[in-house]
Amino acid sequence: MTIIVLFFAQAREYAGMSSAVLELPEPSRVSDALAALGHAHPSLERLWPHLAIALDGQLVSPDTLIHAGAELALLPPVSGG
Amino acid sequence: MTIIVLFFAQAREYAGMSSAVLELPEPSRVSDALAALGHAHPSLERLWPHLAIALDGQLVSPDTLIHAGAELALLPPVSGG
Amino acid sequence: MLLVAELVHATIDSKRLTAEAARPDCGAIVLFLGTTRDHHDGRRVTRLSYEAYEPMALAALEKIEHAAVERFEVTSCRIVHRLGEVPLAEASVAVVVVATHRGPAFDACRFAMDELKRAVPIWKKEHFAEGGEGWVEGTKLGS
Amino acid sequence: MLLVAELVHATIDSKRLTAEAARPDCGAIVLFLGTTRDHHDGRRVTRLSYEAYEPMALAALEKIEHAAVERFEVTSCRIVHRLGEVPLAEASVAVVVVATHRGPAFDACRFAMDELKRAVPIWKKEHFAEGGEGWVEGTKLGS
Repeated sequence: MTIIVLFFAQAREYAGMSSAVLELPEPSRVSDALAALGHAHPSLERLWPHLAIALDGQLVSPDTLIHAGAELALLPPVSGG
Repeated sequence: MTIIVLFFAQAREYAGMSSAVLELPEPSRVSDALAALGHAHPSLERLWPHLAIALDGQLVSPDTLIHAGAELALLPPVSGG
Repeated sequence: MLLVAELVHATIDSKRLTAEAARPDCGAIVLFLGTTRDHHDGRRVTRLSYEAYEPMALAALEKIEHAAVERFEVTSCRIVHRLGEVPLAEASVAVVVVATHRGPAFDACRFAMDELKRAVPIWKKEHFAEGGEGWVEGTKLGS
Repeated sequence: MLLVAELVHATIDSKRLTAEAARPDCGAIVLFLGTTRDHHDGRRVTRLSYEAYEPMALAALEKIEHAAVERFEVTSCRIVHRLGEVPLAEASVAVVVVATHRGPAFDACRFAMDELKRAVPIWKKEHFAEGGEGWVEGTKLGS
């Protein structure tokens, strides 16, 4: 299956892109997607401890199952205002 | 001596005027001025317990001495904002 | 020019106040607008009007502005009060506080409004829909 | 139409916000403007820019608006955040709260800003006078 990945702020800069399509085996969890992303973009790995992950706009934990066509967003610490 | 008296809000309505010149013997205190005003405008007397009095823009007590040409203001409870 | 109390007889221009207040070294602006209400103690109000002992009111407003800057970590506090008739839902008073951080800005703005209600010779009169009018019950100055 | 979060890419029109917020049955409007600062941790800042995960940020802002109205005695809470480059001393965020009385209006406005800093996917980048740039150290979402 494929999902869409959105990279924001530092994650966007480290990955060198703001979005990408990611191919994943079925079933996959959020942690599997992160492992694949870290493999493709090793510079992202130092962000892992600080990132929140959203799946279709909702914060999720690493063991959440991903469905085909999902939108996965990498969200560094926020600083609005 | 003469002083100027300013009436505000309810004091203005009860007195039927916004300002007046008041003739007072020398020396006079604020309490003397109020007594003279109460005599001229008996309807003002029900305001006495609620009034603050300013002399030349400063809050004063009834025993304060008045100088010639002073500006005495009758200030009902305030409600700005 | 940071502390400039004003009494005005027309619409309070809050956009001008916040624009004049903004500073590149400060991150927070808090604007309070007190707006005229169409009811009070269950009676419908159709008009409001304000009067002031202007020289003393200006001095009292300036004193509040200075006190706000002295008591709180804020850069400026400015108060504008409207006098005469104020149409319903329009601002009768504006307080603008500028600060590096927002916490003190909120505190100082609230302080300024509390003081304004207590210590400034301004009076509000309400005109009622059912007829009649009345001065709003207030606070004795100096108490 | 009382709760309308917005993300904008141009000047925040605070006059429109307060004008739209004013209601004849409410006496208090509190407007908070967060303005961009020319320094941070001792470094001079020349430019600031913001980015957001827009759909999720809008949902988070709306959630804050609703929470403010539920927790405090206020009539409405509206949040507008600017994105992209924001010149120094201009507003990056505006929160407008309307209430019958001013106490809850101040409380709700402060609550909304605290929540906004904590729970909305928006990021601020500073560009420094000495060269270089950096994302402002923030808060992990969901923490």
